[in-house]
Amino acid sequence: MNWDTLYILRQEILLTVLILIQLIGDLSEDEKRSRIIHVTLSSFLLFTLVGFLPGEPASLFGGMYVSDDLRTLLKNILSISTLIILLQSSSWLQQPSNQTKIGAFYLSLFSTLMGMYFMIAAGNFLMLYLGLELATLPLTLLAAFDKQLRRSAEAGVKLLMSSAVSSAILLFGLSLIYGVYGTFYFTELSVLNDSSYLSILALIFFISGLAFKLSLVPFHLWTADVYEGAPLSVTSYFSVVSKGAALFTLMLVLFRVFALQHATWTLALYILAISTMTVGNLFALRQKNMKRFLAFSSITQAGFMMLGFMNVGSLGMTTLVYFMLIYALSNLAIFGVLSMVSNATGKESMDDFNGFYKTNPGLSLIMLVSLFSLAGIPPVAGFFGKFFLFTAAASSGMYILVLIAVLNATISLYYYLLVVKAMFINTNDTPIPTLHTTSYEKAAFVLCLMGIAGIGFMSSLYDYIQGLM
Amino acid sequence: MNLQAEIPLHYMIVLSTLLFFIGLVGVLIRRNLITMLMGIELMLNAVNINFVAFNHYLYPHRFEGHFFALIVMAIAAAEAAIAIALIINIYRKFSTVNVDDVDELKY
Amino acid sequence: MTGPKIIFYILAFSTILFSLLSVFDRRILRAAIYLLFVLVAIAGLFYMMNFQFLAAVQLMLYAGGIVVLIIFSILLTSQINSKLDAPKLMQLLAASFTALFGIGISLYTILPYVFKPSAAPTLEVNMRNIGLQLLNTGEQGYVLPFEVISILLLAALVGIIFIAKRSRT
Amino acid sequence: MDYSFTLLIVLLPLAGFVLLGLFHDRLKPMVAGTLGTLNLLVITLFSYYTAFHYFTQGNSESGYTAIKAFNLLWLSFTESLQIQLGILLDPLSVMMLVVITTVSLMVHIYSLGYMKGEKGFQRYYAFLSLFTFSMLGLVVATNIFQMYIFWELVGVSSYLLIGFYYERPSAVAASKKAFIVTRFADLGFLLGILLLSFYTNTFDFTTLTSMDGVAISSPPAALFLGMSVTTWAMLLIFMGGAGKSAMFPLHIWLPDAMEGPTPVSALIHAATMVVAGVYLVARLFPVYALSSPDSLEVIAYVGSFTSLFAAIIACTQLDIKRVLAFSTLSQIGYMMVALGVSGYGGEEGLGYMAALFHLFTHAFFKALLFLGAGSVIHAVHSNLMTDMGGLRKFMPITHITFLIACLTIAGIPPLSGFFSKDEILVAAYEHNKIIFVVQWLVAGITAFYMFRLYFNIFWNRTPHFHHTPHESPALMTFPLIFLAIASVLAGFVPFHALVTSDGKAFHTELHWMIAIPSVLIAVVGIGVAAWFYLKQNILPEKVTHGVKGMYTLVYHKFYIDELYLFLTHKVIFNFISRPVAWFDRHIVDGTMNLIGDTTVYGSNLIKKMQSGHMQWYIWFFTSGVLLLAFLLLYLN
Repeated sequence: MNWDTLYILRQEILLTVLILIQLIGDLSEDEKRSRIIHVTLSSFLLFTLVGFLPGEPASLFGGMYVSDDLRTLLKNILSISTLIILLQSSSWLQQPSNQTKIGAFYLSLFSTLMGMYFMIAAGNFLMLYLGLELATLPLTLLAAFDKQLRRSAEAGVKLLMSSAVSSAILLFGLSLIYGVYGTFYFTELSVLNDSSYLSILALIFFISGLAFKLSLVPFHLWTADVYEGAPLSVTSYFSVVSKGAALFTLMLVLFRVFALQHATWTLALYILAISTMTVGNLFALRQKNMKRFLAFSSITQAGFMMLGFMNVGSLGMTTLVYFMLIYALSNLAIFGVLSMVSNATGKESMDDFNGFYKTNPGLSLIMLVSLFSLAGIPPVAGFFGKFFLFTAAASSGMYILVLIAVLNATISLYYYLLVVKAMFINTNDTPIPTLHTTSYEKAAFVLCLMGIAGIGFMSSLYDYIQGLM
Repeated sequence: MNLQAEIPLHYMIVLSTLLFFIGLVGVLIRRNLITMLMGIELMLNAVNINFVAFNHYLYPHRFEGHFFALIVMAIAAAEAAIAIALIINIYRKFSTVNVDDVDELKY
Repeated sequence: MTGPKIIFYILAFSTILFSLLSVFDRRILRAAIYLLFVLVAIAGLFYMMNFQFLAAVQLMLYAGGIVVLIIFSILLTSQINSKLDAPKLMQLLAASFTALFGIGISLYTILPYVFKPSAAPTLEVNMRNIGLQLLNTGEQGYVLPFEVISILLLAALVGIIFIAKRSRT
Repeated sequence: MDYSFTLLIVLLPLAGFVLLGLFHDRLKPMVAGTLGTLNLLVITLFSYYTAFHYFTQGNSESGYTAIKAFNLLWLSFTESLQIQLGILLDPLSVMMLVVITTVSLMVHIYSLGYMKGEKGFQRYYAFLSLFTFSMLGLVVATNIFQMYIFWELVGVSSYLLIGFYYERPSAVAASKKAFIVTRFADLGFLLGILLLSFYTNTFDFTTLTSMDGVAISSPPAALFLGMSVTTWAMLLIFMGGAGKSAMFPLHIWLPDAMEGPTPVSALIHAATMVVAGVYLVARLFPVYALSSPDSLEVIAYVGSFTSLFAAIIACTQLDIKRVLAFSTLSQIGYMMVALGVSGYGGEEGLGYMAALFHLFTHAFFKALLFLGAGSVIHAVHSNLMTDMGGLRKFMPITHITFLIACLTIAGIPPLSGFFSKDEILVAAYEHNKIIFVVQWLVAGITAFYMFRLYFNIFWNRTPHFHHTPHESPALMTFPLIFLAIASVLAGFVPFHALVTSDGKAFHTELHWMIAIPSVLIAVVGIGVAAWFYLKQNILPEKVTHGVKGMYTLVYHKFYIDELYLFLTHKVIFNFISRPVAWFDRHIVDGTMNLIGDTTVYGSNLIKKMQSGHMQWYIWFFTSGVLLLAFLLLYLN
């Protein structure tokens, strides 16, 4: 243990410090509680910046913990997203009824983030599993955080029970992997190849656990219910950070550890991609509640992500990371608007957004751009993300899959336009009043919009990500 | 004692597989949230048998399976505690722990 | 029939029997007690496989902790003698179909597989070796998971208190 | 010479959009409009300058060469598969630059008068700039990917423009329909791009269409459902083109898109966006002609059918903008036919040249027609023919320019439409007699419906106007006059020396054997229209009165004529045009709706899956895992 080790672990250590600050902050008197928000936000900003410091590739704790530029980038994507969510949730936490929640909220949130860090940094399935649980268990508590609401309690218990079963299946898969290969270390596993049926079974069980977190069909059924029941900030955390961590982990494990077994997992993900895109779309079409709508939209998007796995090379990984970044920013912008509306009026239905443009032109334009990005319309970034995913799948000759994906992208366009229509065209006798945007929220929107507008054209970013593979 | 000679590894695996899916049945058919939790515990224990058995029979040169089982136990404890908290929370809101009645979020 | 064999059969038999009882018994408190028996039997299996430490943890953590927790929560939420609803037929059929399918596919895949035991020298299972590895930072060291677990427990603790605490309103 | 200044042609409209978009509420409407128009004037001058230099200096023995005026490597997937952003100058794109900037400039000027006092005037000009930017970016694209980006951008900006009157539900529905239908077509385009580029390993147009490129010299032999991969790719790409160019059955959005402001229709639905499909096919023409002649055949038939179909429907429409919309469909069909019947290189490429020639002339006279129609609508505040009549006395300039446009589209020499249509008919005659006959008939129908429109607006009875119509302001008549002059003169541009399939000039002449019949049928069409509609008469009504009038008719000296009328009007009108229009409304549109309904039905079917019962969720999840494992293990 020396200074180098501490430097490599800087993000995890700082996160632990942030958690401890919350423990201390929670002791303070009730009137001063909301100050913690400002302290936390500024220290989290610092923490995010620290992640961008250059670092050397390293492997600590005998290979349990791995750090390299790619993993640091992935963590940074997660922390930027979390930063945006924290900025957006500040006004929600400042409401008098939520004052008591602040400490526990931040503490749980940071521990899940820490769990996701370990999922990404894991060099061993033990760490990966531990990270997964650390990322999931406090999240179930967060889902149940609106204590006065029945639906929140329901969301928490639904998430916990189903994720417990999914992680049990994942564990069963891991135990079989252990039986076949005799090790949990990624470095040792990556050179072993076993094409027996048992290893395929084990791999499927393992993938299903992460597919559950990614909410791929048919492992998605919890998604909409939990998204609807959980507080909005937590929902946006689910749909962006939690999903991102699962995607990155799946990506790292499949591309780096099970690269030799790629025939198995591309086929499995091929099937999942088709079912996910289609079912997600069909459900999204009929949703009237914005949170459920976004839940199914994010399921569909996860289906699109699977296209990146079809190219077993740097192209596939690059497009996945690139797409996830764009998806995160677009989704966060929408959730930002949604949480502002929900905080001010408690409205969450699509019909409530009728006439939104009349009263809140700025916010509706933000929504418009973000929805276009999710729908994949040029020149906003979402288009490039999708196009690269299609390219990745097409480069492996999977044209049928691309065809289905493109068809689904067109269907998804339809329901994204429904929201646009509600905001810009439909009239409303009781429209949502003009909302005040706090400076934290403004900062969050600026971050999102810069990304949505710019990332598509930043070929240097693409090249940078490609260079990391 | 030398178990390998007496009881083949496959016995252990059959045992754990049966236990795993019995646990799953418990999760799927019992409508009380607490009994569902018990089913989950059974599943986790089945996995632990696997870990320990593989460690003992196949790879006794390292303790990987053993430590994994240890961690799984710790996590199972945390999971159970959280589950109980959430179940009590449900009980307060819904006055029942019957999972069929907890279905306000749907479609 | 040798001693270990007999013990194994007893343990395996009681594991399966009590787990079935725990799943199908409609008196919830009994189900919890059957679960306890299963856990004890599994601790016995661990002991047989030389992992005494693990067996002890299993007894303490599961039998001593989790089952007690479960029993408490049963007492909090249900009448002691109340019987659970019988499972719906559809549910029972669907669940048993899935379970049988799962058992079939798993065993059909696992049993033909020829496991390849490691040839490396066996590491003796004793407290010294376990302790050394648990707090080691190098190869085969488990100090990092050990520390991460503590954060998990801390977060769970705080969250649970928050959720379970009655709101003041 | 150095063409890097052409970058400004693309960037200036973007700058205009950003500026007007950012400051739209701080600028006075007229200031914003004038700024936008001046900006476009500069762009137009730049493109004229480019065209002048390119066509005068670039000429050599081996024909015009393509110049990459600017090229920026943007992303590289692999060594050869790279995405670039650049400006490609070749006869095709330079010609398009001239067309787009000219029409756009005219629309800008015209809108200063037409849109005066409209709410959101500044926003309108911002969108116009955005549209011009995307269209220019599309035509100068150096590679198919860049083209696709701008292609979609064109879609977005036209969506914004069609839906400009966003308070009108019909406008919004129309813009949504346009957007979704073209997006649906674009999905084919995207797939086609992916297929083509992964087989040829390039996105670049110059590499794709070069004679020793993979696409042409060694097209992939792989077959899928009986067609080669190239044919699939080219057909899929054509699907994108067919969507934008509103070819049957993807044409359903265009008539509805007339809900947008009339100058927008002139810009988008006459001159620029709708010909993007023609441009796309022309851009990839060597690949079509040399390695996938089958798909070219498809294009010819689709084009021919669309032109006939749309022309017939145009005869039944009462809304004057809809007449023009269907006429546009029909004329684009002509262009597609010309491309479809063309070969590659030298005189073989007559069709290619003719298609672009017609694109060129059509842009002017169709923009003129739309703007003229706008002027009329401006005067009488209605879109319907029945509210018009006798307007020649009130609006002399509009009347004369509109007449010129009608004569041009009817193909009366020596107006430009005659020359371009003649070339198309020659090309069709040499290639496929059936298509030739169809196109020849369409020429007659075109003359008929155009003059039906003309007579109904400017002659016929004079209805009672709420307030006397008056000529439009000079800001609106100037573009009309300019475009009328362009329509007259455009036919004398020596296209066969400038824009040809292989860049080399070839010799062409007037084919009297084809020109004379085509002029004759046009004259017949005009004659019939004049007979019906020049004066207010009861001929059409008489026919429809049927048996009751038969007795009088027998003694009437127009008996033969009445019979003829009965045949043409009653039979053609009721038994062909009406059913075709009905088919269009109900079957084609209905199919699209059916697709939508099926999706909704499917979504209702699987609703039960999300029952809210957690145990079912877990059951689905576990069964899903096991099923997946089973599939992969034992069914694979």
